[in-house]
Amino acid sequence: MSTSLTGEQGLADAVKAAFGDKVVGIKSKSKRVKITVDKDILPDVARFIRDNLDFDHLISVDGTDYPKDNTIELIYHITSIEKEEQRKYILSLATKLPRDSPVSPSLIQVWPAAEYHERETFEMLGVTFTGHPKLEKLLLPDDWLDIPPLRKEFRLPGR
Amino acid sequence: MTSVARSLPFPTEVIVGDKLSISIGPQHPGSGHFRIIVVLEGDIVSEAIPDPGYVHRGAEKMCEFRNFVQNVPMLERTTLPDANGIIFPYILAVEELMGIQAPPRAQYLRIISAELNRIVSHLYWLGIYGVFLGHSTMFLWPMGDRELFMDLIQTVGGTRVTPSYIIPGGARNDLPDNFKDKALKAFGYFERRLKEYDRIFFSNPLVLKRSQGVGVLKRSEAIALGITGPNLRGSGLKSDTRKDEPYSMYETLDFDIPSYPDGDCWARGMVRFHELYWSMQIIKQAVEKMPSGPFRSRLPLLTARAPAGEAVARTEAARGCMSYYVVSDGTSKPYRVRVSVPSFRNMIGIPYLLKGGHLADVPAIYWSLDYWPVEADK
Amino acid sequence: MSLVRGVFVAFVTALRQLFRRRMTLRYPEEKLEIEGEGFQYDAKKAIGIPGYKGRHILFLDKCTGCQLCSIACENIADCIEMVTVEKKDFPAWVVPKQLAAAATFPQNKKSLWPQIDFGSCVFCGFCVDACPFDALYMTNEYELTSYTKEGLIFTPTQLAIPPKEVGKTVKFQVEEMEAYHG
Amino acid sequence: MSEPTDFEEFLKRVVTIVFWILLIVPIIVLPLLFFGSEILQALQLLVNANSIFILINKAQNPFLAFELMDSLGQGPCIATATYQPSAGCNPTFFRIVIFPGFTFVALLTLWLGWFERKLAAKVHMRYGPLYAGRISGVLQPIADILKLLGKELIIPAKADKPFFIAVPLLTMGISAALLTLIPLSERVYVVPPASASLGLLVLFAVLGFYPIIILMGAWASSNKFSFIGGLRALHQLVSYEIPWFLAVLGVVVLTSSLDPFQIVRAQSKIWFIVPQFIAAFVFLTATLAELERIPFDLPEADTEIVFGWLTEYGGMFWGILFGLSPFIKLYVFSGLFTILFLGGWLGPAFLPPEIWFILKTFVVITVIMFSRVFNPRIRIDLLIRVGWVYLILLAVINLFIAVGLKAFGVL
Repeated sequence: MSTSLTGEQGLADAVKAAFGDKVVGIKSKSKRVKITVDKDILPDVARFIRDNLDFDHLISVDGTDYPKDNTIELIYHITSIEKEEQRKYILSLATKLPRDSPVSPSLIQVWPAAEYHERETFEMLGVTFTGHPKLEKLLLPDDWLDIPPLRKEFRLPGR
Repeated sequence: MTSVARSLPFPTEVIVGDKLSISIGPQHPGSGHFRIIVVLEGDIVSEAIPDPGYVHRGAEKMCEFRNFVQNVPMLERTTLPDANGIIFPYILAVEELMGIQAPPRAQYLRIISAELNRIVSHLYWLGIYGVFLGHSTMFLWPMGDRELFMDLIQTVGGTRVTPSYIIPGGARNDLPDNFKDKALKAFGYFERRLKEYDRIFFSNPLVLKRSQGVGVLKRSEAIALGITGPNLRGSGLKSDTRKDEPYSMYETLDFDIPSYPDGDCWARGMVRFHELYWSMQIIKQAVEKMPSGPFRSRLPLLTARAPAGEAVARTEAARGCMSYYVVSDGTSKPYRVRVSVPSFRNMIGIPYLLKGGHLADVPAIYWSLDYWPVEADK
Repeated sequence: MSLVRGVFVAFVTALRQLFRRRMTLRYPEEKLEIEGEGFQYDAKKAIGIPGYKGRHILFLDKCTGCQLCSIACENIADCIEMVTVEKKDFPAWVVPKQLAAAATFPQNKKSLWPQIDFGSCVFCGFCVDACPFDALYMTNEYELTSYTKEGLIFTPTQLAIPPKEVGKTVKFQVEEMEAYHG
Repeated sequence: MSEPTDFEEFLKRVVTIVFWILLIVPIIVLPLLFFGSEILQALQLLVNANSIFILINKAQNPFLAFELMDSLGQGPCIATATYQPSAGCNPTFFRIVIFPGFTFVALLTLWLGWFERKLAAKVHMRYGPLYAGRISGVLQPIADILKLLGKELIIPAKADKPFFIAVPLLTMGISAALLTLIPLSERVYVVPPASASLGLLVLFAVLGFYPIIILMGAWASSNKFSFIGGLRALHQLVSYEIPWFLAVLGVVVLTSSLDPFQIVRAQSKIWFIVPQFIAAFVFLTATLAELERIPFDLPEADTEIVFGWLTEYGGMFWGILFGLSPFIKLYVFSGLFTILFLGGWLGPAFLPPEIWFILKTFVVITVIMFSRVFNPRIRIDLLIRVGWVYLILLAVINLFIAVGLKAFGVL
């Protein structure tokens, strides 16, 4: 599929056209597109974004803990390098995971750059990535036995 | 505690078969607060495992307990040589959340401070790169000439390393009157010095022998691994956030993005070497083009609230594309701040590039990526 | 041959440096001259005045004890604490002349003053920005070392003292091919 | 001198005075103690008018002045009593221990270290040693030695202790042994001309021990970085030593002698650096490698392998291994370069030959020292390539030139 995209809306429409109702939500503002999908089709959408829309450069993987909704939102921020006119966009690929057992397929096959980002998300938010070759502690001390520190119930002492 | 024992990546045997594993760091002259476990087969590195986290402070968590403005002095401490560059995208993201825009003069002031920090950071890099290759003069010359730019940063921001100069809504203070004379004098001197740097280091045939063809990062690999900044440009890609997605007032300035196709240590060094020159040109133009007028919006610093929402902003810091993802829930404190630092993104290149190289190339490759452990650990 | 030539060029470049002045600032013997009066903030115009961010100076005739500096510092360094000092406890020579006759400070009824712990201050200057009465400025003084941690806590009296004179100062000179302190 | 203002100033002055005393004692007081009786005798002789002229004649010539000091040994003098008291006039002990032997070179090298630091500092836009001794840190070497002597000698728990301790001593011994083979002039020497016919050969033979000792120390340290450094030292040896010998061989062919005295005498017409400039280049490059100086300081590459084979050595061990011994070697090889290529002690007669020799050696030392300020460290594979391909090639070409010059009788 050759893409002749015009602006943020074009990107959103392309994803919408390919995956239809499985895309939970699309938000777009100037130079930013956020696509929320179900976690089952996350690798498929990622492949589609990389191969058809040329978003090949992973910026970061991060998660936000929402205890109220009992979800953890996992977001991949991707930009494009090969396509010069697309470099100004940052595409956010998000998925909602249940807070009790956050498991998500690893996207390391799609973007190899995700390796350390996913490891960091694993230790900081407790999200398990299936298919990651080495899901171990990265930044935290080896003897860290507390809950993942970026969960909202982890309080800093004295705050 | 079996999990602890398992997670220790260092093998208990010193010599496994023909292999010898040595630990470069965290207490090693050729590493920062960082460890690389290097498995050697003769003089060739057969495996390299990075082990970050020695200076992890949890900046992302700490952000959740401070106001939007109070985060500025804390976040800029992740990268002391590049304090203004590292805080820049955070300011942009917060401004986007708050729906305010800095006055044009403030945007030029930000460019000036960020580019000064880029020069300082690159000079620091150059000094350490020189001494990692055993070139003692290239350690002390950049460290000495860095003083010029530290002096300029102090003139602008009040302190030498962490000025907390740019804040949501503008810049803290205007340029002093003597800044322009001082800067032009320093730039004139430093442009002449750059030629000497070239003669003694970048064109020195022994340095070329050490750095050319060492740690080659191909164009396609650089994209796939998510490498950013001068390292990406050293692999033949002309990609720079200042050009790709012009922020502040970069679109009004005329500058070039240096890029080298080789992808080796030398190319990455040359990119930074040319950026020193271009940063000075940017500051010269910014000082000329800067309009008069306000440089700070009347934002109540301590009680400023941001409406609920989220924003992603990125800029080109000295080490590469620096981006922040800020989520606000409508209070005066951010709900979540994700700091995506270039060093953390470039870290994946360390094990990749070290593999197959010589032991002597470990510091050269490691530092040619300009990996700053404190920045990566956050 | 290019190898020999390149090494020779590097050699000559290093040789030239032998005839230039040194960069080093010989710190305890000579001190760098800092321009300006220190970082200040004009509360009426809401703009900062560029200057060096050194030790703070407290103007006793302006401070109202409103605690805004302390609040500004709260999550940054937590180094400003409000303490009560009666006027009679201040030595006479730090009290401004126009207030010398009065029994109390008229603008500061509760006699609340900031006390700054320079052991944890990060010199960001947000307290100066926060002060609506221009009572807290920063000065050029940076030599604050002490043998004890308590010695780094500056009481309102100490903060009210103007910065002490430094000894011999030198300027940072930049010339065509050399930069030096002198 | 004004009154000290405070205690620190007082301490500073005390320390400075102690430094000056420590400087003056070995130069003036110790000779007085050792040669006290002789000096008294000399003073008595001075009273005798007849012998004054003899003494003045002798004292005009520095070497004869030393001879004088030594030949006076008739009384209960320590210097002569320990060595052939009955013979009385034997300068050998003096030559080995004082001049031109160990003490002279040790003091010289101490201040060579100071000179190198000042030289590098000037290029680096900084000051270098500045405070000890008031005159641009001239007493810094003494301060360093005092500091190193005061340090604990740490021997790693897993080290092979006898070998670990033996290495600094052996290194020192080898450096001192090399020293004996460098004559300062026809009349100032340790090994006399009569027994120096194989001088160069002995020098290289002694030198061959050095990498073995390094490896011994590296292995005894039981440290991985030390071990890698030791292996690098061995690799370095095989890459520089052969071109080095070949470079010397050119001179040997031209003079048909291994005797340093003969080699210098043969340069009375022209210094060998002119016909043998390739050999001089190869020799200088290989010398840099032997001295483990940048760009060839691979065995000690600090950013790669901490401090190489010296990692575990501290205190005065380090002082010997890194401070004293390499600088003595630096003097030895610079002196050798002077003898082989720069005409040794030959020079215009307005200065004594010993001074000429020291001046030339000092120039060579400065050149060697200066290489560290504009060069990076090269890699081991590059070093081996340089040694085995380029330097050997150059040395062989040079050898042909030497043979040609000899065959056609040019020199």
